[in-house]
Amino acid sequence: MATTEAPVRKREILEQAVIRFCGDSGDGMQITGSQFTNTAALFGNDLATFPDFPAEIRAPAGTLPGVSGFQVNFSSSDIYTPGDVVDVLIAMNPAALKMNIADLRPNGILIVNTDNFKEVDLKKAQIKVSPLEDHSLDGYRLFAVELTKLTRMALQELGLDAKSMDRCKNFFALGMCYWLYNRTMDATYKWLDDKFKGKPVLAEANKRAMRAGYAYCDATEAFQTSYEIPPAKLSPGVYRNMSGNTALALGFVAASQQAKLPLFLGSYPITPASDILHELSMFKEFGVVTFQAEDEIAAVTSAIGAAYGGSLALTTTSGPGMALKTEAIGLAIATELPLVICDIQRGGPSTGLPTKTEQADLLQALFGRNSEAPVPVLAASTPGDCFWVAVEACRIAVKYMVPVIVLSDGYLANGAEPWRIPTVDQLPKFPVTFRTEPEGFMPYARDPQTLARPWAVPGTAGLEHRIGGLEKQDVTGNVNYEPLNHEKMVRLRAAKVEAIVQDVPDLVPAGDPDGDLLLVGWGSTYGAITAALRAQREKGARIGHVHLRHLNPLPANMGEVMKRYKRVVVPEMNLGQLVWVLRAKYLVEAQGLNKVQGKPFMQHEIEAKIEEVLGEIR
Amino acid sequence: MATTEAPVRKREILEQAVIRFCGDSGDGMQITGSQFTNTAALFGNDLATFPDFPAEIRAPAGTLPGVSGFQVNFSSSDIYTPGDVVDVLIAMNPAALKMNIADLRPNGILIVNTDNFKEVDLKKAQIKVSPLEDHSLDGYRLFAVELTKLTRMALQELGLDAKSMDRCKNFFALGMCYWLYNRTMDATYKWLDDKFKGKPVLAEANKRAMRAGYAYCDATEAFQTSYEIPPAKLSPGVYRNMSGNTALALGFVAASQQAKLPLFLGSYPITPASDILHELSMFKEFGVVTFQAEDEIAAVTSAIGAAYGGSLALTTTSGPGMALKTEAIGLAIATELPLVICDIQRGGPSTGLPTKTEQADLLQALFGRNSEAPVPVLAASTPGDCFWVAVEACRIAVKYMVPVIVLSDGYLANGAEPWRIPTVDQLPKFPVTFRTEPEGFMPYARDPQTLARPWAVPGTAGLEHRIGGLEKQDVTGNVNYEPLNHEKMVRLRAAKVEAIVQDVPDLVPAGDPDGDLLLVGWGSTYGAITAALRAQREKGARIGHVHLRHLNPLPANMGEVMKRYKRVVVPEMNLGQLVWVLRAKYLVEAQGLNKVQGKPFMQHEIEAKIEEVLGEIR
Amino acid sequence: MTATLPVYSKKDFQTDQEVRWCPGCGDYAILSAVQSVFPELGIPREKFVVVSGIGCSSRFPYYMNTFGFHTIHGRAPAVATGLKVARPDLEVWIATGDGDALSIGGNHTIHMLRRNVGLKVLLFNNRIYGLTKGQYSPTSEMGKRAKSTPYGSVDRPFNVLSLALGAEATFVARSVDVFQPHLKATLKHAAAHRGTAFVEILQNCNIFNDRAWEHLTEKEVRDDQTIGLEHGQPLVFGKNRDKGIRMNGLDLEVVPLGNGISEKDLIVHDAGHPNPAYAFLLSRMDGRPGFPTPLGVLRAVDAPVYEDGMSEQLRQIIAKKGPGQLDQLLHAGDTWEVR
Amino acid sequence: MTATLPVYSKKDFQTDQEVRWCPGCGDYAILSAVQSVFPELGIPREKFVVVSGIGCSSRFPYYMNTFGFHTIHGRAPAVATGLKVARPDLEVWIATGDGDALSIGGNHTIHMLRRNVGLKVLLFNNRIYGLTKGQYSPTSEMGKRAKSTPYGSVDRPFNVLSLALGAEATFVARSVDVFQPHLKATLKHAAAHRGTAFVEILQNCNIFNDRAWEHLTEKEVRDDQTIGLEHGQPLVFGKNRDKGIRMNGLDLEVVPLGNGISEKDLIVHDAGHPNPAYAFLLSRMDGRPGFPTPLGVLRAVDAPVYEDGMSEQLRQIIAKKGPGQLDQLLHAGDTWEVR
Ligand SMILES: Cc1ncc(C[n+]2csc(CCOP(=O)(O)OP(=O)(O)O)c2C)c(N)n1
Ligand SMILES: Cc1ncc(C[n+]2csc(CCOP(=O)(O)OP(=O)(O)O)c2C)c(N)n1
Ligand code: SF4
Ligand code: SF4
Ligand SMILES: [Mg+2]
Ligand SMILES: [Mg+2]
Repeated sequence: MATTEAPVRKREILEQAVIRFCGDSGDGMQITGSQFTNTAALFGNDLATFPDFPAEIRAPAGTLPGVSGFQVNFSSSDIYTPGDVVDVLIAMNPAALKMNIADLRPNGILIVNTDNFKEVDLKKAQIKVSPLEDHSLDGYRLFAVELTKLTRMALQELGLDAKSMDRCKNFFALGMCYWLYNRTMDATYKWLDDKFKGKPVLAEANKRAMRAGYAYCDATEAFQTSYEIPPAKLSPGVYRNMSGNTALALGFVAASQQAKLPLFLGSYPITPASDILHELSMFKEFGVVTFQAEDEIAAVTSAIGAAYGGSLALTTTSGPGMALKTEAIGLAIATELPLVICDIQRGGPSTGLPTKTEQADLLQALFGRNSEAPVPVLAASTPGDCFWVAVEACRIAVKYMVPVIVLSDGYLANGAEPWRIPTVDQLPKFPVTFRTEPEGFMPYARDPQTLARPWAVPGTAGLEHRIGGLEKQDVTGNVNYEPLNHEKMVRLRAAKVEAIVQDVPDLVPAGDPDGDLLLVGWGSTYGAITAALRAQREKGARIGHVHLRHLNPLPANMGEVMKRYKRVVVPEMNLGQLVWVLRAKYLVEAQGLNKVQGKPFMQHEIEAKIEEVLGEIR
Repeated sequence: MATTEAPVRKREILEQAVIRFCGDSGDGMQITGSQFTNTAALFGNDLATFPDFPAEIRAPAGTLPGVSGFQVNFSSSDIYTPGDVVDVLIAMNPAALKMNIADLRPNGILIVNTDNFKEVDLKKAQIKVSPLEDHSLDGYRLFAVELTKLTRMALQELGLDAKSMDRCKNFFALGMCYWLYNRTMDATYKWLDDKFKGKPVLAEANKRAMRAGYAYCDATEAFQTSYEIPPAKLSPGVYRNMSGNTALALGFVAASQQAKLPLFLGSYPITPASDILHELSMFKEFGVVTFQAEDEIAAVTSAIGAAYGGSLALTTTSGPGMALKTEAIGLAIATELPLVICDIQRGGPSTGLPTKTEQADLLQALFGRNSEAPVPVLAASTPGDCFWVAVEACRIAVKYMVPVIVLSDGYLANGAEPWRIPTVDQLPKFPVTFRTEPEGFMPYARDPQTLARPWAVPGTAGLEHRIGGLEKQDVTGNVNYEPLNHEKMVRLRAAKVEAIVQDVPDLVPAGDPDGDLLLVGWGSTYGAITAALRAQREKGARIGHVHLRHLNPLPANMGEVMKRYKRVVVPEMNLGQLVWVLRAKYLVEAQGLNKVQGKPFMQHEIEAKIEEVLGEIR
Repeated sequence: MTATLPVYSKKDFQTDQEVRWCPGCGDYAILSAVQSVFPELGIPREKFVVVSGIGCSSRFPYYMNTFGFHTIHGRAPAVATGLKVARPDLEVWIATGDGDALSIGGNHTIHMLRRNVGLKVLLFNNRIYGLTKGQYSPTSEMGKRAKSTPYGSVDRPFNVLSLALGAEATFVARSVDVFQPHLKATLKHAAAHRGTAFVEILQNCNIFNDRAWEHLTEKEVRDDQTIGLEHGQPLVFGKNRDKGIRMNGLDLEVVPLGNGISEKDLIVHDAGHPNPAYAFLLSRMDGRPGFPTPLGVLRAVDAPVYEDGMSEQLRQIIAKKGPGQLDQLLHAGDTWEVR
Repeated sequence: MTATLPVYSKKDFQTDQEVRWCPGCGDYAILSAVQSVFPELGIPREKFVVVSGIGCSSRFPYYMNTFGFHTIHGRAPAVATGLKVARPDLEVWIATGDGDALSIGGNHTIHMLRRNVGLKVLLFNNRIYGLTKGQYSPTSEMGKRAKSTPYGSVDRPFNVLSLALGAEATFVARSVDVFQPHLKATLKHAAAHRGTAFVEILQNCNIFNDRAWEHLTEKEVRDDQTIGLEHGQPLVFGKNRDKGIRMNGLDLEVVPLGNGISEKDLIVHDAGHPNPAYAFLLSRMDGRPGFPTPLGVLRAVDAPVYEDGMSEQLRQIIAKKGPGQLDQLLHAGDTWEVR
């Protein structure tokens, strides 16, 4: 293949495109996808990603359970989801092709590594006849590329063994995609230099593979067209690409700075929450203490100990770990200590689907403790929003002296979007002052507005006092079993959580402020609902959307807003949990749109529901 | 005090009376109360009791937190509660008097041990002026008795030390009450002989003290009247006095016999559930295995192990322990193994009020697990009903291969009532057959009617298979992460629980079948609601009452029944949990009547609410 | 007993499930050893149950064609205890990891050992959390840089065997994934023990903690860095079997053989020593400069077995009182009749 | 340091709360000893925190006029670990029971010991669950008849000190509620230790397990049934100080003094012995016929302290990188600007 002038080909400008890389877990699809995403982000596209990988354990190479995928939607206009259908699918092996082909749009581009379509590969994927031969792919623009062979050829001078060479083939594919969308490889070059600091030959190998992929497209006439997707018109500011777990970690560091308290994280690893622990353990220069506990109970109770000592205390987990923390959350409620508990929801019940997403811990968050034990519950709606929810959770915790539950999920945790970096000035300030004055000190006296008790940390002379999980006497905090005192305290604790409504902004629906249908969402369904709302309004639907950040207490005008629409639909990745709460509280005939498949909603699924309900009204 | 002919005095026939014994925790009030109860029961009265004692730890003698009380309501007609007001109050010290006097009805009989009203005793009770002197007791019929002195006199020949003699003074008081209500002392004699088998002198001492109390009333003119309360007209049968925890224990033994499976209890002690463990550990001749585990998690997981092995498996606890079991309950749900989980609710949150009653774990029982993890939930309404609920829970668990939660509470656990003993024939039979046939065996194939999977216990040749907490493929039970399979399994698990409704009898309201107001209750509020309903209907109210044994699934006609009344009121010892469920599910404007004081409802509290609501309608 | 027992082969204990461990993982070797040993135990296949918690290692039951229960993280000992007490006729094996058994499951592990429940425990110690992708574990060395400790951990690790002995273990052994014959022999010893047989298996996680045991297992060093314990044999080790271990005051010392020091001076291994302090002393050789790491059975003594005690109590009481009569039970205590 | 420190008396550490233990409970004596020792430690009162779980013993904080936290059952070590790591300046003491620390809380206890967190642990061992009215505990003797075991328990108990040593404890001691001077001296030793100081206190529950320790504590037998360990002193005991303990092969033996056997032949107690196997050996004397039960400090060695390691890491990284700048952190990685 001599280097020649590239033939002149068409260049088309598109508004938006969806690429999905898929292959074996060992094929580096997550890295490939992240690199493409990063490049698109730096270029200024708006974007949304959806990494989807197998349960933690490695499946045998080439098999169906071993398939790992990464989808990115990048655009010159605002986008909200990783996309319902895929424009370009890169499939590194038959298993990946089998699992993903259904999502490729008719006539979409399909790049396949033919070197992996041998008899044995097909067998691992439980395929009898090669799809490359049985015409099942006729409806797509198939590009059958000997990716492995071409990569080896590109690297032959480097003296690497075959295995190491083959590890670079994902960069060949990446190079092809860079060509296809006219992107520079600079950011990926930089990343490779960084990543293989000690092993320059590996950096070089990957670069060469990538260039080879790029050149392959340039040189051959494989593609007749390349595409351009101009930068998006995002609001002005400095941006970075942000995933939900990183955003949470940064949000907590920011909150600790704004509260002027050291941050303490007690955690036990669990998918998909572990990365928050990993991230925070790197921020020691901010005085962040991360304690990897022996289990979730020690994780949360150590955080309670740290909160008692005056730290901004935090614990992070996912569903099964959340279940284990519930007794201790009751202790934080009874002792009225500030604490933030993050639940990165995943598929269940029990161990369930550890790497898949779900929104089914809402009722556990609201009610999953013995006795009357209400806590504020917040949920993040996009990866970047996780930052703001983290800050808000901490602010509420220290202002009201209360444990706060933050709900995120596997989709937010691993998904990414461009995030406008706030200046420090834009962050709320909430410096905490501990009680120091012994005169008149009562451990359970309350601030009249917030109902918060004083935070009186050990080491403060004259404030020696005892707290614990037994019922307390109002004001003094002494152990007390009197009937009326108990009722008073139960109601006070509930009233304190209710009082937070004073900090909850009223809802302002997106779309129509009144009309036929209101979509009520929470959490990671934000993108799909927003996209569906737009599309349906363009078709003339009179519909609105509110997305709840505060799930307890609910915004003051929640009930009133729902009344402005003829119908209320609540899309959730569960069997109907928020809808249950809305019905119980407001006696409104809200209906659920439920999907429990370990996968986020597609825009079209929500649109279909909207159309169905609107059809009923007409 | 020479023995003379007793002066002839009035004997009055009453329908019903309420006695409360109260004193220091060391004064034996629980025993005294139980003895009186037993005697009344054997006599044929209907009755209801309310033991109320301090948190587990012993408080210093004579202090307010050390006060222990036992109330019994006994009657010649049906009764449902221990009574709102007390007719006869026995107060062994100033602290007991102070804590209990408010409940004595005007002109009620008050027996006080004056020997305990010295300066030091008053001080311990934080009383300045003796109530015996300040006219504060003028509104009662006060009988100031030197109980300690009189008891010592009665025992002086026995050669006991002062301390041992003083321990008998509760029996002096008991003797007085036996005189007052014309009861024989036979049953108590027998009990004493049994209890002090090795120490006849102590049996004798207590008997003498009791006789002395009886004789004191006979000889002195202390009381002008004695009372008679004829036997109640209970339905025919053999009766015994039954407390809730004993009833549960017996119910589980009965269920294991009816299922023809060995019973396994994994438990960790916790008030007020421990007695179930204690009781069951005595029934080894029934092949009952009781395993005191290292914690609640081991308690429930050992039970899951036993269930897997083919036992009728059970775990018992209270709120904080329940919180710890939630993760494991998820495992039982995912593996679809039969298991019964008893939660004997107590005051919370956190450690809360360990010896007090509450009904605030309902939402935890329904929703307190990660992800979509529904389970059937049953609740017992009276101490004796605990037996039947235990049997029913086991029947459902093995029929549907599902974990079942049973809710009781501190009030049922320790309270007692006459219980008609069923013959073994009257018990449902549900012998279990394990799967043994290898041909066509699929671990997650389902019975079409119950949706239960087969119970295939280890040791069965040809049925070797693997189960676990990861999501499973429908039918095969293999680990599976496919989106549509997950949704199918989530819905199947929910459908299985819903299917139990086929075994739930339709509700038939007590009182009026339709009308102005329906009271919806669950659990231990049964007695108070029933009594209130009667009283109000006698006053002409058109009201009904349904009491839910099945809280999940709810009876099929639940919604329809509520519609027959203008108003729906749900009395609960929480801030409104069942009412929340009813509102969410049926969009019915049910309202709560809530009391969270660690104490059961009084009849008049419910009546007041009924009157209030009926007043609004008119 | 084995009269009607089918003759099993390794294959009979393999399932049709794809084994989902990383290529090169030490778990494969352990699986293979167990599948080789089970057919030799003379026990009907359906009597075996493998119980596990959560972790890479805890996937084990899926690959064993026996009854299997993949429970929840850390709880395998408790589930297995319930099962064994309810069904003493079963052979219950536990597969667990250093995180599963010693971090979240530490309490159940020590209580199982204390009670001496008749369970065989295979603890796959790779000194890392494999399944959650590489956090340090309670057996990781201090200073470990892992996902959650980018600057090195500050935790002192457990010595797995010391912990077990401190918890009253009656059978404590150690083997290595790659020492197949030794591993199989150790598993057979465990199988024969009554009570809890606790086996630590040093296992390589080639993805997240590769070469964790290389300093013991590499061909060149293994004879000097480990000592194979054999009951009744003196404590000799070294490539040339030229080193031994003897008591010196309150402690052990390593001595070169020869120069007047012979095997007679050495400790003769006594796995049945009634005092666990001896096995504890052996366990403390780990990582001590100059000392070898002990492999094999450190301790194997008889002690009351939990499920025996439970069953025996039932038997005795039924023998004494006769089998329970439900009717009598319901009528116990004071009763009265209403007509 | 104590220049401005008020002179405290026992009274300063008493609260106005009524002490709610049963009359005659051994907890009173322990409370009194602690209230006597705290004033002598030269530490400002507000620096003390007493953390407990749930149980009779765990009521302890209410009676100490210091900061106090009565947490939930079994979790005191974890709460205290979080507190101590966050606030190394505080003196954090734990009051716990045999059920609280060893049954439900067993895992936190062993991990606290492993990490060597700077906490003082007072484990009130009454061999029973007091607060829940008398079930057997993990330290109850086999065959115990209690509320939940009317026919006798079939559980083998933990040896508290062996368990702690197996979990890498750096300070292990034992004292008795009724031996006040010994108890106070032991508490002072514990106070001086850096790392986890673990003290088992034999305590009488006169209501549910009366006389559990009588066989050791009764005046007539105590000198023969116990041995007071003192660092640097030979292991001599007996009413007439006429018995001693020496090594015999792999084990200890009790020997009468005289007849050619003198103190020189005995073990000289070395609480600082680097090998915990020595202390473990001592711990195994419990309940062995003819052997005394050891009291005093079995082990006290220096080892890395958890919160030191944590703080040091923060210090080093801040020294190297400078204190974190939020703005920089938010802008880390690739960024781009939209105008
Ligand atoms: C309650 C709960 N907490 C946390 C997890 C996440 N988790 C799964 S396995 C594991 C640790 C596995 O380590 P180990 O037991 O050493 O097994 P390995 O993978 O190394 O074989 C963790 C933390 C979980 N599944 N459940
Ligand atoms: C989660 C939970 N489980 C069970 C209990 C009940 N409980 C309270 S204290 C206790 C045992 C106390 O025994 P121990 O620690 O020995 O203390 P002691 O009362 O003997 O001093 C138990 C089981 C509880 N409070 N919380
Ligand atoms: S992560 Fe490690 S332990 Fe887990 S399967 Fe892979 S190599 Fe084995
Ligand atoms: S029950 Fe026992 S341990 Fe508890 S206070 Fe009473 S005597 Fe002490
Ligand atoms: Mg591991
Ligand atoms: Mg105790």
